[in-house]
Amino acid sequence: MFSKILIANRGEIALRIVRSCRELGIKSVAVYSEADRQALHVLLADEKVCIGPAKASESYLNVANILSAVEISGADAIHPGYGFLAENAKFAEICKTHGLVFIGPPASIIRLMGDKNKARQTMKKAGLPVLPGSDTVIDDLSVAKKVASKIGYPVIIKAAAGGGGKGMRICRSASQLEDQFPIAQGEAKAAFSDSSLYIEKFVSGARHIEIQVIGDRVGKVTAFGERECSVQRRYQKLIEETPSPFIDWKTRRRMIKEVEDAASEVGYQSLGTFEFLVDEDHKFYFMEANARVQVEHPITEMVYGINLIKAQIRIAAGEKYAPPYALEMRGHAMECRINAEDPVTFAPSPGKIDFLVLPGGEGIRVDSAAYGGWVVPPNYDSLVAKIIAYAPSRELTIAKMRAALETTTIVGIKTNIPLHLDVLSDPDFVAGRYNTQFMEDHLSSKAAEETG
Amino acid sequence: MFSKILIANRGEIALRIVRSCRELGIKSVAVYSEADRQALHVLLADEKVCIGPAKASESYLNVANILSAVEISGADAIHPGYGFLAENAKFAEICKTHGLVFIGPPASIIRLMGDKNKARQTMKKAGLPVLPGSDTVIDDLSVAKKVASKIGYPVIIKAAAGGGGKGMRICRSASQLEDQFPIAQGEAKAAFSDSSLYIEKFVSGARHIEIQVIGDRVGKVTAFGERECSVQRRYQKLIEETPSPFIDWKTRRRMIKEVEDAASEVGYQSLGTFEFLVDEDHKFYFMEANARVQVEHPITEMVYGINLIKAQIRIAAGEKYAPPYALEMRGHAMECRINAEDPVTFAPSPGKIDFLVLPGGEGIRVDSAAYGGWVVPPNYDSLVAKIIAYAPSRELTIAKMRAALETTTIVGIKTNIPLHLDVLSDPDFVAGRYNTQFMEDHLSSKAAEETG
Amino acid sequence: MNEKNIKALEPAESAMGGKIDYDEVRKLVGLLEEKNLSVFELEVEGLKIKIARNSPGAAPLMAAAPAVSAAPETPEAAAAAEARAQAIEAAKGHHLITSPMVGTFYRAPDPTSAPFVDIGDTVKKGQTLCIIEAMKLMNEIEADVDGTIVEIYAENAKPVEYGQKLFAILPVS
Amino acid sequence: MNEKNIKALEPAESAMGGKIDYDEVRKLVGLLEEKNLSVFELEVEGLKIKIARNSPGAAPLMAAAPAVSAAPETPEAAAAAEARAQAIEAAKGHHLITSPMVGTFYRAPDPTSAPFVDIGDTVKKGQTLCIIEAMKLMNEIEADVDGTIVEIYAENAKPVEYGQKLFAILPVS
Repeated sequence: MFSKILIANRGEIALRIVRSCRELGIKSVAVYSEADRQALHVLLADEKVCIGPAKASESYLNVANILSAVEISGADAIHPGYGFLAENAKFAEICKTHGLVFIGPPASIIRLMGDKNKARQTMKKAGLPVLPGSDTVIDDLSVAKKVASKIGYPVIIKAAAGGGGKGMRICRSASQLEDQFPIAQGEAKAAFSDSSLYIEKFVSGARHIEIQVIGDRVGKVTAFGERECSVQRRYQKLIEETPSPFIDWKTRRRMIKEVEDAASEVGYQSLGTFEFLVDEDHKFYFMEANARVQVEHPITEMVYGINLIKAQIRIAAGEKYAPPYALEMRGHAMECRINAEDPVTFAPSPGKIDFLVLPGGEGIRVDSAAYGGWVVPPNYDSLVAKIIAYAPSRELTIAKMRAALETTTIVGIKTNIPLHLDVLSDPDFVAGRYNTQFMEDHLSSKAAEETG
Repeated sequence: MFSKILIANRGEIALRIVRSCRELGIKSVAVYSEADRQALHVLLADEKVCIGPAKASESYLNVANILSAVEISGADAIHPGYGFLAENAKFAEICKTHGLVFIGPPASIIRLMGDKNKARQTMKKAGLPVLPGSDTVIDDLSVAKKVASKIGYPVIIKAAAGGGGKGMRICRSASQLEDQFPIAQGEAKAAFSDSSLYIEKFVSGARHIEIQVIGDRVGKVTAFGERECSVQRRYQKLIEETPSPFIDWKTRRRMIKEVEDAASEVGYQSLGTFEFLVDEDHKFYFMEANARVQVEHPITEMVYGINLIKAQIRIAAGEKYAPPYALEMRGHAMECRINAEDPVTFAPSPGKIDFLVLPGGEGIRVDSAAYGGWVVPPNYDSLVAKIIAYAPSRELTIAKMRAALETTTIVGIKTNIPLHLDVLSDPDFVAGRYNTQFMEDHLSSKAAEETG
Repeated sequence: MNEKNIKALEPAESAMGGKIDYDEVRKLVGLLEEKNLSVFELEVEGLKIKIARNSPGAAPLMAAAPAVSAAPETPEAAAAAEARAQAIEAAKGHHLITSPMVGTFYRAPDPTSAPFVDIGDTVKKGQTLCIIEAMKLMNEIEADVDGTIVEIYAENAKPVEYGQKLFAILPVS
Repeated sequence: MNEKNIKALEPAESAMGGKIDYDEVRKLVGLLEEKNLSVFELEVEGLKIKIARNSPGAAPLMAAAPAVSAAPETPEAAAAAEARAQAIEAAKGHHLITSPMVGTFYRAPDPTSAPFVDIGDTVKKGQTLCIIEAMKLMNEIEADVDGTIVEIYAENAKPVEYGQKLFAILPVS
């Protein structure tokens, strides 16, 4: 086992890793930017090293300073969390050449999953269903049009290197494709320095459902019951739950089995998430795989009674994955992402938290690095807390989440709690009738109500 | 179902009930003393009524004001929590005559369990093993001596109306009994206005183990796997865990079965806890039953994935008890009671909490009405937070609890967190080798270390 | 009971002398509302102010969630006024009569009679000011100083808590 | 790295002018230790002081738990002194040279040579003050003002963080 892990991240996920290290008896080293001097992951880690100014490119993405921090602290492994360097294959390689364990998939897997089109082709070969689409990346509009007409409209164009919705465009006709293709290329270029796109059949009314996997070094891959992530606004997940109100046990069993087979096939190691579109007939199509721990991993932990980060660390140290008991889902879990933002305009709302009362008690889990008196810096993402509710049924979980959010008091910054409460009371959400279009519809009907 | 519940309590248990009411869609009414104006249960309840000055006898025990508060708020049920009026049979009766539902056992059950000697005799008849002892209460030393010599020394004398260790004395010989009997009578008289005592065989090296029950109005009693409560100091529980490291599944099954039978026999309703002494041969002896929810109920909730307070409210409203899934223990749960007290001298440490960071994340539950800026009043018990850790095994649970306590920051008051951390590192505790003598031994060996 | 009343805290902590600017208090209360604060502390020129409010969470937006239907019974403005009034009383040295029990407040012995007292009335120590009904019993509340009634806080036939302000009396000096 | 160092926070927040009483700072730091504070804020006469400390939980007692063995490498006294020194520098207007990277600090070009500079030395803008080794590269750190070295904070051959104070220079005025 490792003796000291450097955590190349910040916020709740860094704190999450600090806690897991403590439980495993491993020393933790926090790295932080000047803007995070008072961050909880820094205050609670065993050691800490300032690695640069607020700007992420000069601190959390500053590979030279991070590796120097490893050197001066004597850490023998790096946990990258999510975001920042988590899916940087080059960084994973550098770690290896420096004799450090990168706690994540091997660089080859990160590189494969980072190329969305290649990942899709590979997974198709490994047996996962994928949506009809281009088999190679497309750089040329005329090729795009040919492919699209063969697939049949509507289609969706996506950045090959992409993520987070950047470079994604839905086209319902050839003329829309003509308009959108160059825009998407420009966005992809700007966001990922790579204008390559690929084209897929667009499925309307689909759900965004993902399967968590964990693979160990002896080649065993374990997949878990689905997370339902369709409540998204502009491809940013807002509420996740497990099990999905939409997935029956047959579909679940099939998804788990097929993902385990495909992930084994490519030699998947460490934590990862296979994202699917599931259409109204319960047909599922592989979209992409994220080669890192996911923000919403806690809901899987709740229903299975496990700890994925600790398992990830153990596996990285060479242990086999041995679940503590038969892996069975019990109850229902839901996560609300509490962001420091205006609940109506979505404008970020950084600043000092003057007063804070987080929820607690039976069935409530809070993953947060916030504390009363802490200043939410304007430099990073706006996630201030993940509130996770767990109860025997979906209905009870929604009631519990509502009670938890109503009794959460965050003074000094605006948060999206009112938006969450609003969604949790939406009759369609309560009935489990939603897909990836839900938030857009919900927000526009609410806007109409208010102006009408 | 009730429309509005008045909570005749304070602190974490009042907040616990507020949360449960919210989840059930029931309005909650907080009552509070002037010392609790800023208490979280008051701030988070739907309504609130000040019922008197700080002194509990004039507020939380002020039946007239509490009933007036029911009247002006229009509540249709009262939840008494634990302590205060929870085991006051007379109060339960008054509620009934006022047409109010008292959320707890019927007055007759409270009265039966309140008389420790009668409870023991009744449970013996109902089939539970009890320690050899006096069959009736004893008011006279000569009778006491006769009974004691028949039972055989050592014996323990207890207040018939007792609880909390008051009036309890261990006597290893007739001469000790002669000395201790009048002292115990005096204590019992002072604490409970009743000097009646009874005598039992004293078992050394025994464990304090209890069984949670829930009985509904159709007469069905369900019992749960044991809580291990042997880590006590002066009969005050400090750390509780489930399952007990000492109890095998055979003993567990037998205890559950026998408690279910005995509790059904007496028509037990609502939540209750049957306390046992378990000797080194796994023989268990009924000691007493607590006719209320217990401080340590959360650990049972964690391993079973249930919510006892919500179940208690539903049952009080006439519902059958229907567990959400097959009742099976999964994993291991442990609770540390965090008190506002000096960890060495045990002197209470009320005052303002200047800064507070409670633990969180995977497997951690916090039941607390504390917040940063809150002033812990000197008028009531010193419990400021219950920290509950849950993990697949006892070993992992201890590691998790340690990590949680190490990262808990409470500034402004002293707490017993250092004492907890100390116990959690004691090799005997870690090995599960402990009984009700543990804390005494632990503290005296620690004191010896420090002076030695 | 569900009033969103804003209150200055424990007298010891809101030690307001002649220095206090009531416009400042009003601004604070406004801030409380705007920011949806529960508890608020401020220290100005050695003067510590702490204000608390009975609404955790974002009230206007929470109203959108049906489960949180508890609509304010009294407008926020009234609450602000109460905080101001309380500060003024404390500053002016008015003598406050508070409720010694939980019950229902009556200003007159029966619905057809005139109130025991009204604002501006001179009262003597021992004179009945109101009745509080609790447990079906009518409890007469008496003045404990000689003086003039300058404010009546409670409303006729409405519930009162223990310690709730009923009357302010300007004592005869 | 595991020093329990007590630091005045962001410069913007510890805007200490000539008014500050260093005995007061010392008292504050003492309070931090005594009360086991992590973060502490105080406002006196318009002056806001915020102090943070790297030890959540009760350090001396936590040492009893083997899992929390992280014993302080530098005594609390040194930490208190550092906080004081930092406040003094800010007040005196000394120019601070901080580390532009994470690495190992060397005062001399090699173990056998004399240090680049020592306290009291006059330095010119552009003059090498030290070397920071990072990623096996030796990076020379230069003075960016003319002046006199009045303090050397970092220890030879010890690690330094980004932004850590290395030298204080009294600029030529």
